[in-house]
Amino acid sequence: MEITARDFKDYFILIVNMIEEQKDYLCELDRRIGDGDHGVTMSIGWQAVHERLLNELAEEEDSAKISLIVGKTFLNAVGSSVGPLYATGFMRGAKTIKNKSTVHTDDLVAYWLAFARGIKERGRSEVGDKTMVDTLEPFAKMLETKYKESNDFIAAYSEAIAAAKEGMESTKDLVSRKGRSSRLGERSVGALDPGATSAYFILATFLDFVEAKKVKAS
Amino acid sequence: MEITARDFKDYFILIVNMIEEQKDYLCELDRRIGDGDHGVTMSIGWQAVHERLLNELAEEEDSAKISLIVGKTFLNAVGSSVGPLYATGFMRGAKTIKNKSTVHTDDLVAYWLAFARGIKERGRSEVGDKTMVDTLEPFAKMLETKYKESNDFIAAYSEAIAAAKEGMESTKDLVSRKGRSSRLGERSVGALDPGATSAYFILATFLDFVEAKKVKAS
Amino acid sequence: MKKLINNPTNVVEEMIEGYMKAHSDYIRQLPENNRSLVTARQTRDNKVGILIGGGSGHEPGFMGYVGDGMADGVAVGNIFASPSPDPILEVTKAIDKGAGVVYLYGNYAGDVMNFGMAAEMADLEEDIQVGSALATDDVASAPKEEMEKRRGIAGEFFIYKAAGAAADFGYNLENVVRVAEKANSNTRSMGVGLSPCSLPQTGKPSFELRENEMEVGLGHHGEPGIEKGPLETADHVADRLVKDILQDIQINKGEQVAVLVNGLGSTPRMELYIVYRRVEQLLKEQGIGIYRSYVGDYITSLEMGGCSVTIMKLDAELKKTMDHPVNCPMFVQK
Amino acid sequence: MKKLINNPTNVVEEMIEGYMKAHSDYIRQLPENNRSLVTARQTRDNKVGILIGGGSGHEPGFMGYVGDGMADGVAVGNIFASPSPDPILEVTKAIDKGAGVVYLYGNYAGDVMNFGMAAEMADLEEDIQVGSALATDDVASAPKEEMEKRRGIAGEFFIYKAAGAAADFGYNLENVVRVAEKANSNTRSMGVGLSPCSLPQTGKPSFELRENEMEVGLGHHGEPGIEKGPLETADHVADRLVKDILQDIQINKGEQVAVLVNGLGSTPRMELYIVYRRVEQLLKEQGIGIYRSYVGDYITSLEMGGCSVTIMKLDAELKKTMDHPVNCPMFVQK
Ligand SMILES: Nc1ncnc2c1ncn2[C@@H]1O[C@H](COP(=O)(O)OP(=O)(O)O)[C@@H](O)[C@H]1O
Ligand SMILES: Nc1ncnc2c1ncn2[C@@H]1O[C@H](COP(=O)(O)OP(=O)(O)O)[C@@H](O)[C@H]1O
Ligand SMILES: [Mg+2]
Ligand SMILES: [Mg+2]
Ligand SMILES: [Mg+2]
Ligand SMILES: [Mg+2]
Repeated sequence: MEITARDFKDYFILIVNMIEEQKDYLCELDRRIGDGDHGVTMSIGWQAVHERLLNELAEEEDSAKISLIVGKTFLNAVGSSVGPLYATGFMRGAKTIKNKSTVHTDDLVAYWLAFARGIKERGRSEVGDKTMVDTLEPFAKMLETKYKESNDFIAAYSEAIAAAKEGMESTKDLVSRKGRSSRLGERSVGALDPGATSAYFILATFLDFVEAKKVKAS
Repeated sequence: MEITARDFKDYFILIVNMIEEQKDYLCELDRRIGDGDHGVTMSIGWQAVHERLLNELAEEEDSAKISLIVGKTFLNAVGSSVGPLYATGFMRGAKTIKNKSTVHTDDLVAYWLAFARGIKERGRSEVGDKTMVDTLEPFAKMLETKYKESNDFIAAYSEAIAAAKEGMESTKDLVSRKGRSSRLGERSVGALDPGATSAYFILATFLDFVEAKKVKAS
Repeated sequence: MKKLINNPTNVVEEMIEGYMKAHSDYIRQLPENNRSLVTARQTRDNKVGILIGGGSGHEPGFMGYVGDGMADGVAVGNIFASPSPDPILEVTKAIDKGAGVVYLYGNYAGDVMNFGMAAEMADLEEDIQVGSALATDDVASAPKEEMEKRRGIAGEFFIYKAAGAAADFGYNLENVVRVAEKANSNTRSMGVGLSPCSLPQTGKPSFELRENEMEVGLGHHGEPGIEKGPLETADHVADRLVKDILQDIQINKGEQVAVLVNGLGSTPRMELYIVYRRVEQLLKEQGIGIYRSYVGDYITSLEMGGCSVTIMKLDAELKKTMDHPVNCPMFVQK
Repeated sequence: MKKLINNPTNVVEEMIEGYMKAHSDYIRQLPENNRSLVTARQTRDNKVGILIGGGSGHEPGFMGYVGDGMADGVAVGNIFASPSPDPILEVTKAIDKGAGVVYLYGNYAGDVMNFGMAAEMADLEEDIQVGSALATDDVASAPKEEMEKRRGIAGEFFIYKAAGAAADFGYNLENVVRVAEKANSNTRSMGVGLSPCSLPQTGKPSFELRENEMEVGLGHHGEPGIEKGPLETADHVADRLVKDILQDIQINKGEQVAVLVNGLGSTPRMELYIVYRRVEQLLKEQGIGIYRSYVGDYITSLEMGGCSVTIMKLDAELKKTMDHPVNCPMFVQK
């Protein structure tokens, strides 16, 4: 399987649409343990990305550059907590596919590992802190292990998504130790972390994308 | 019939209680065409009067002085529109019974005429302006005429109260030309004037008082 | 509506108490009447005294404007009710320096009667010369032909500022009154309400509006306005207010104005600046210059939602008064 | 909730536009980034630059505090969201006079990351020395043992004031940071919420409270507080806030403090002064002197109802910074 620059752009547009659909849900989650804006923030960021995709990036063939600009655009549009986090993810991912227009599965795995680890570094968070890292870290670990075992990207990524989902769901029972919700202490228990949820959606959208692409191809 | 200083004080205390009962209703009327405070203002004023009646005025035997202090106290406690209006009424009334402790019916008629006319002067209002003058002016006219005819205070006062009531009710169909509600123009039609209503209550309470006194006496 | 108060009957007294404690370097309470507050600062000999006042619930109006360059004293009424003559008279006596005192207040029946009585008493009993100027800036409150019936709303701020400066310049009573009257006759305001306030004693909303409604032209005490309509955008609201104002007063291309976008209480600054943005565009389109702008809560109605726009046409003298520095507890201008 | 806006997605841009037009003599927008605003006034050569910033919706925080004696520039974020590094970096470049720039902001994950990234970029790419001081004044946001986790609320105002004055005094970067940190470590705040605000884009209330409830210790963005309880009197609320503050910081008899009673948006000044009245009583009882008081809307949360109390313990140096005059569009002190 290979992912072209066009594919990257199509995937990012899927995210744009997905975020519009999940916007209210993400705000609702954030209202419970934060300031209620997570869906709005994601929407502002991805709308800005959308605008770039349709204009300057319309003819861009360099996948790394696309990912880099997506990260930067998102960051500039939103700031917030998730600006630096997701931006770092996409920018670190871009590094692993530097100057490439078409990306093969080895690089794709490297991309997603860099994405997840970049965010973890930026947020200085660990699994169990009730953040998006609870989604990203198990995802990355599973992807790395399973891909090493099978060399089958879609299979490995599917299992990684299952791990991501579990990680996201685990945040419900956690006490927050990072970000705005950390001030709630015990009272943060019982609510899903909004960032863990949006991270899951972003990762899962990629699986949807590659599966749809496979169906089309076959 | 004669009205003693004690009677004056008892009457004023009846007003205090009556206003507490009518407070919400008077506010409600004022919300429709004014700023919603007429009941509150009357209550503040009469509570202040109450305090005076129970203390400094407890032993006071000079009816004129009582009426004067009631007016001044009311004015100082409320300001507002009705402060100068009712205060002028009670102060002008006081003038007609200067240095008297017991007041006979001739003086009592003079008292109420001065009350009504003082307010009219202070407010520079005419019948038809949709103010308390619509209650007071017909009341005063009727009281004067009927008392001249019959020399029977209670009978004359009763008819005057009927005229006051009619006057109060007439405000419903009037366009306001004075006070806060005058800015509403046509939209003030359909609502009773709060001041016309409180004026009616004050006058009617005196009838209740003298009738009860008569019953007790006989 | 929720209020952070103790006993509703004591709100005015407790507010004054807090205010005196917070700003004892600016203001003091007269022993004669606890509703009489006067400046604690040194003012020039022979200065005409500026006395303001009105009901409470409009803070910063009116006590917030006692200080250098504005008022010398304030008489404080109950919520939305004129002060009685006594505190007005006490302030008059305290701030008169022999040059007389000018009363500045809004054109409301209650204020007219109470300030009028106080002025008479000052003249007769105290031999103090009193001048008066009433604010009648609200274009929504009466047609142009009956201008003298109009009520005063946020434009009062400009009148205080102009008259306060004039008194500071050393103008005599007649001239302070002249400047105040000029400020008033050059000033127009109009407001829009989005949500009511409630009196502490009744807790009831001052008017009713549905979730998608606004009230155009309402008064500063929740008095009904000229029309209820669907809630519009900030731009449309500004268009409407500025249109009605400019229809009422002739301001020629090239003339300059002072602008006040005033919040009624609970409307965030963000929204006021969004309204100001449009007001500026509209004036620019007309070739009218903005000499000075004020955006914020200047004269409020408790926690009412909405705003008013005030425009004052300036000549050289009024410009000078607008430039004059002010130092009051709730308003400072360098 | 009703808002006087145009398109919810443009509120921040339109607010900035209005703000720039109203105060062009104070502030200008950088051509490089429309979220980068810097003072339009002459500042002293070699002065350490003061950069503030954070999410929008807290007006007068933060853009209202750019001017003489406070900040030299501000980076403006979306509503309740940290600005991104780019506008911070542009402001940094614009206000650096060779003496470095101090970033002052509240301790929020987003701000920490964005300001942190900007500081790195300023150092690496622009060779500008950057110092930072974070506000952590909210005692309700973490226990004393984890002070460094606390969020910044209204106390930020005191930190801006102290650091702004220090920079004006000619202090070098290290000393400006020292003063800012001292101001922060001497400052404690705690708030109470009576009614929520709503984001323009969602229109949904930031939290739910019943008609007779209040929320103690809530954050400046509607983050849940430490407890919900029945609405209490102003005196009880003040008692609670002052008690928690004085339990957290040792202030001895005879020491002096600055006090800020800050409205969250829709709470009338009347209520703030009623709260102040009690705060003053409580401090007096403890023998603590009030050196300066601020009562009003200093850092808000859109139209949220409620208030916070902030107390800063003063030494001679901090007193000097509190006395320093300020001239900003939304705050002037002579
Ligand atoms: N230090 C951190 N590390 C990882 N994720 C974090 C960190 N801080 C915050 N987050 C994530 O950000 C999410 C909140 O995002 P958002 O609501 O957009 O920002 P804000 O809290 O600034 O309003 C949280 O749910 C959490 O997953
Ligand atoms: N000029 C006037 N002459 C007579 N009555 C007046 C005048 N102005 C106002 N009023 C009376 O005052 C009443 C309103 O009283 P109130 O609500 O207590 O004062 P305010 O209007 O100052 O809030 C009106 O209903 C009217 O009857
Ligand atoms: Mg959030
Ligand atoms: Mg009324
Ligand atoms: Mg009233
Ligand atoms: Mg946020």
